[in-house]
Amino acid sequence: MSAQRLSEWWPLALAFVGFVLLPALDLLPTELLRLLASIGTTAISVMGLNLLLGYTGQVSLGQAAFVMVGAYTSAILARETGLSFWLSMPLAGLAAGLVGLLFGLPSLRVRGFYLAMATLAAQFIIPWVIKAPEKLATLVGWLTLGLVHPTWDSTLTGGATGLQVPAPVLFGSTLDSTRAEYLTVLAVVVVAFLFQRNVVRTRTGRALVAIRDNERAAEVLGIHPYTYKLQAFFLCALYAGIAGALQAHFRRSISPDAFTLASSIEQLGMLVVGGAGYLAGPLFGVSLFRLMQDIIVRVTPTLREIVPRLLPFVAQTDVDTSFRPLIFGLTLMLFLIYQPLGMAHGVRQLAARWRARVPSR
Amino acid sequence: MSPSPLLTVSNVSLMFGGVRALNDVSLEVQPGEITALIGPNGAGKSSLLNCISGLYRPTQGSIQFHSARGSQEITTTPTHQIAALGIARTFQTPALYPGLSTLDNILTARHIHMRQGLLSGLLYVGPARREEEAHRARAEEILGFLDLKHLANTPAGALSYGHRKQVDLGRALALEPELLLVDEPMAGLHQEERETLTRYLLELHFGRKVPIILVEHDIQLVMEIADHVVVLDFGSKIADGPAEEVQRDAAVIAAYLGEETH
Amino acid sequence: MAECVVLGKPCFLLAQWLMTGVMVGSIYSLVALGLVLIVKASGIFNFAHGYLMLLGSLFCVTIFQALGEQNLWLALLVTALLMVAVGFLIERAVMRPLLGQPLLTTIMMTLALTQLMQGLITLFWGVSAIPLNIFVYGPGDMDPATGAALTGLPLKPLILESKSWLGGNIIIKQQFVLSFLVSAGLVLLFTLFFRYSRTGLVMRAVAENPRLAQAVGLRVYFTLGLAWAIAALLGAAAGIVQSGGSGVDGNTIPLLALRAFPAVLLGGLESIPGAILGGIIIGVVEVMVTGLVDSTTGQEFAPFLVLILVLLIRPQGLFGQREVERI
Amino acid sequence: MYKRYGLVLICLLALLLAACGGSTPAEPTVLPPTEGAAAPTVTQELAAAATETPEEDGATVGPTAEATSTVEEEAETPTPEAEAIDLAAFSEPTECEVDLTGQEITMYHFGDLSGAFALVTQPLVAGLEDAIEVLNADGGICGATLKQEFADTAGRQEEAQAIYERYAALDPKPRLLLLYSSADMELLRDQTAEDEIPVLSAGVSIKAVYGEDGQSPGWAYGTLPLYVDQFGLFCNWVAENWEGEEPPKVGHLNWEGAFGRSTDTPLTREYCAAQGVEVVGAEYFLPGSPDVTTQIQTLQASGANIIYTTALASGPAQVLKDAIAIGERENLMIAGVNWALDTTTVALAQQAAEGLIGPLPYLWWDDTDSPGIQLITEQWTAKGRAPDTRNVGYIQAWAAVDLYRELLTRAANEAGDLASVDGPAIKAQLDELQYAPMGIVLLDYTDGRRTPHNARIARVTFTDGQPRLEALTEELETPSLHPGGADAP
Repeated sequence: MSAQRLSEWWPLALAFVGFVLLPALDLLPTELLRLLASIGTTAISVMGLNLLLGYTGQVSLGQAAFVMVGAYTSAILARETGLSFWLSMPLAGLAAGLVGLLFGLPSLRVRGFYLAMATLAAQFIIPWVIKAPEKLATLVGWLTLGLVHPTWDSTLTGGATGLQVPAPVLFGSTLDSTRAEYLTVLAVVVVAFLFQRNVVRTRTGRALVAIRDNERAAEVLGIHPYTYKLQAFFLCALYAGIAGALQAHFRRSISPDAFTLASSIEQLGMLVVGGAGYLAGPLFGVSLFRLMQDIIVRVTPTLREIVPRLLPFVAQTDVDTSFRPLIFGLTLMLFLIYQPLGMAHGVRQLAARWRARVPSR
Repeated sequence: MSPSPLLTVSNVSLMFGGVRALNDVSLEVQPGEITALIGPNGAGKSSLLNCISGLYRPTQGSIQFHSARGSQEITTTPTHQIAALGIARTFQTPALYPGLSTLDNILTARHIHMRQGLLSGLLYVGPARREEEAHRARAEEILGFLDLKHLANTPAGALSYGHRKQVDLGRALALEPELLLVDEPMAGLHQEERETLTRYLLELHFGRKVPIILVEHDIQLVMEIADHVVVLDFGSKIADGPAEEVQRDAAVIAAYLGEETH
Repeated sequence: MAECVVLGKPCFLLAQWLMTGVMVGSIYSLVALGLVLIVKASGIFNFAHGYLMLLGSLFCVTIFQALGEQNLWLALLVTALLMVAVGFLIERAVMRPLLGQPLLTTIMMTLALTQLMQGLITLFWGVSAIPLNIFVYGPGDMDPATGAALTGLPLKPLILESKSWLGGNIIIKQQFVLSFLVSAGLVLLFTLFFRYSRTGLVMRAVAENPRLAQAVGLRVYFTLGLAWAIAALLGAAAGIVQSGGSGVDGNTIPLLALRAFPAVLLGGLESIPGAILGGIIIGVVEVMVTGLVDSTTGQEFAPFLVLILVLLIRPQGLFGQREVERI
Repeated sequence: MYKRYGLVLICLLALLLAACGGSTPAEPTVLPPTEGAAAPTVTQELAAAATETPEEDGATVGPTAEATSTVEEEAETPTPEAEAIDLAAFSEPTECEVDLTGQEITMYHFGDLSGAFALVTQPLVAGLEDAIEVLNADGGICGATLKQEFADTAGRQEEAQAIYERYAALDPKPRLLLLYSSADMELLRDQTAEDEIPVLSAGVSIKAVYGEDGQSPGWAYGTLPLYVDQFGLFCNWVAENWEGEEPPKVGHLNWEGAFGRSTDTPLTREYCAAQGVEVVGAEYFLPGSPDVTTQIQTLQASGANIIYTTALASGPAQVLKDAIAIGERENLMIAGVNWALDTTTVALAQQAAEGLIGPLPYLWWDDTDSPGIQLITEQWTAKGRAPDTRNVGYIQAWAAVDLYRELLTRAANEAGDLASVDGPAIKAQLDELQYAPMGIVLLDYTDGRRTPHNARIARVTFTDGQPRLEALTEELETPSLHPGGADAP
């Protein structure tokens, strides 16, 4: 089995271990489980971004907004219709996917950061709609020349203050423990990963890569770039929506202020550092940044002691506040300069070097 | 001339801003023949090829493709649909997908022959899996034809230039084209690689009867293998006919061969 | 006297909003100008522009205060020099290693720069908001503590008398007049620069193809550095004009830069007059919708709706050239 | 080869920034301390910090201990002037009946320290640090040492969630949590209830304190009157004191977001209308928006002669400056929520802040009669804190530490030891709390209300160029305007 295959299979192996260790879960500290669950949730969204950016070469600055669509869809379905989480989650993915499709429409005519701008618009417009659906209703009324008069109002979305969301229920038991969250997220991550792998290695995936690497050449092979870009947008937002649904039901509270551009950018950074265009990239990137954040938080009390002594002009309270973006920015910069293909590529290179050594023994 | 050409180019002109890249060019391509397009640099050979494969839209004129499934105007047809009609092409600089393996590069060209969509791809069970495997076999067959089986799993980015040209050809073949456009296949190759590639072209021509439009600088090669030669100069057609005939054409000698030999 | 009413609003308010829109737009124009310049000179879309704005205003306010709030011009000069240095540093340290890398890499790099600058600024200035006294309360006000006259422009509106024919006067904030004049001056300057100066021509050549420019002996690195320096200067100019109005607040200034992005695209990405007109159109749309519908719609939705429409209908923008792609 | 220099140059950039920016953090041009306390320069501050640090770890000797003892005395024997403020009556600390010497109590808090709220929260952290130092020097909580642990969310909910989970997973769980923003409280209220961790929240939107239906208090306790209650009080005051020719009409001009949208509700509109104060509209603006003149004009066009703003720092500053910039300041009363009345607004708007009015639910730096404020000012000066920490956050921090001490003392007295003081035990104490920490703000949760319910109306004035908050009223009872509240129409 080649290094490529190996690096793509290890997360599955890990997931397997995750399930096998099920009885031992209680021995693990809750903190660790929560960290893993949070890594998993973010990784799902970043996997979607990977399909769009890594495999299709299209930039999105609106991933957090698509997460938001998923979170709200699932929350509203659960609240208004009492739909089970297990149905509302895929529906949330679908809804987010359709909205993603909508914002992917400009990809017909524009590329590169023009497209990034369209997704930036999503990052502003979607929260606007969620905060005040009645405005969208008015707009729809105008656009249809008064033929349609939707009666949406902000009681549906909770307006600026957001919504409480019920916890998922499975076979009559409420999944509100960290352990249940961890297992649910793990299961969804595994499925999301398998889907991602299947897409990438089959017809659609090859078409996406063909578009990424050379759009003209792809067209000459009979691939319609627009159709596939839209599919990529759909998939990307679908993954985001699933992540959103998980987030909403396990956090049990969502608010329109929680899905920021900063979070979209962070996800992009995680993907690039992890390795865009590599199946394992999202898991690598999200894990690295979450672990780094965790470490920063843990060493913060020490830093608060040390840094102001070394740099007397720094206020104690500014230490972790400035270190987080500083370290995120620096890490991203160093990767862009020295390893622009990301961690997954580095791992693959190492594996290749290792294999090259073996016969010489 | 045969009464039923495969491709008819009628009075095609192409403007780039104020520059006239093609000027009222007409030609016909017969089934089963190798048609060569020659001319000095900037004569409009590649532009014409791009018009046929849909990458450029002619400013004037029309292009018709008469396939087994009937005649069709393809002047304004989107590129990917032209490919689906059965017109494949290679590029002067092979435009492979460096991140994909050689086999996957070939498989990419099976796109139009495959049916599975996003959903079945996601699940990858049953028919989707069977289809994938069938086409994989077909791609391996093409690699076999090009003697590249040993490179099937190598990323295309790691191939030599000569191999890349071969894979590019293989990818065009994987479309199972009714017409193959080959853009300067010999450019940048060693003598040995040229001979290999020529062999494949001839094999395609004689073995599989694939009609080819060949853009090539190597006059000798063109005269050896082309059935029909079209000469362009400054975007206009200056000669059109069987190789031997064109070779003797005074205008061609003046415009092109003369230039080549001095 | 019959009230002049259009769309259910008094005419003078509509005229007022139009005027305010143009003036608000002039701030967007100023921001957009800095963004466009770096695109024009190096093909990079700079997401970190907001932090250049913040850095510029922090330099300015820090130096201004160090000089006892007496000499704004000297503070501006020193700020300008520092920003030039920052521009060259950014090119040298983070952008040069990426020369020839794909667009996405450079986009990510400017995003990374955003984070780095945010961290550094927090480290050195903290997160406090600092007043920048370009505009002061009233004309000729004395600082009651020291008895010294407050330097700066008086915070007094310009009033266009239009009561007789529109039913009300039109009022213009001085900050906007300043930003309008600064924008107009800079546009003239840079249009001339790109058209007539040799450096301007070199910049265009470098942006087109840096490797080729290098091969024909142009000073590529210096030119790119200069482009970043100019962008940094323009950032500082926009930052200072904005902070003069509401103070240097590290949280709000970078947000302003984001809001100028639709203006850049509307203008056509590489066009200087486009940036200016784009900024003004976005400003007018924002203010008119704020006035006619409501403020959230005006600010969060309308500019981005314009953006989407531009992308769908005329992606090259108002002044952009449609590129003919040659293979 | 340029790659090799990349890092070096990044470092140089950092050094350049250090050289330019490091030496001058916000000169004290705006708000020099009141009573002749010389504005500390940066070098003095550092020198002070440097000499103090080693002593902190040592015994309870030194200037801090002295300062504390004075206050303890003053707090126990209120001066005649202090009697004017009835808060003092509730500021008697409970005596210890247990000895917790040698134990450690951690005060957990987190929130936005670097985003839009940083201007208020950073001084809060500074204040907690100073207050805890003084408390520990004075013997801690019945002998136990108090320490703080906090984290920055940068205003991001994902972070808030992650930090909460980290804290909630600790063993033992935090007994009490301090949160700063409505958004964080809204996010975490169900989770804290489930984990049985009572929370003191400085963000007091209805949903944060009383939940989505406005009637489910959960485990949240506000440290300020609800934003709607504050606005209700303001309406009461306007109704009584309005002198304009036209009847008073309020237009809201708020920051977009959960905080900004917390004030204007159908209930407040109805309540105020009943007092004769009509709310004629609500406009919003984004932080970073270069202009609010259009919103002001729109509100004026609908008849507003009062602008009430729920925003902080650059938000109210921009409202004030824009009102002047369009020449409408004389025609408008400009008011705001308690956070708008803060130092940061005055720092940014300077003279333009004159006349800003609003509910002030705690004592202010200018209430120099109050022993609590005296101590705080003294310590603030002694610690050489920067001028921009002289705000509401710093005061609230001292109150929070005193409250913490009081709650734990009461709970420990009841339980007999510290180990059995858990979340529910603290909640039990909170539910019958009637205490004014440091005599600064009266926290009275006895009647089932989860927020304080008195405030003064105050106004920013300048005397001799110094800004101060002048109280226009005595402590007034706020209405209760959350759904189900006593005064909800």
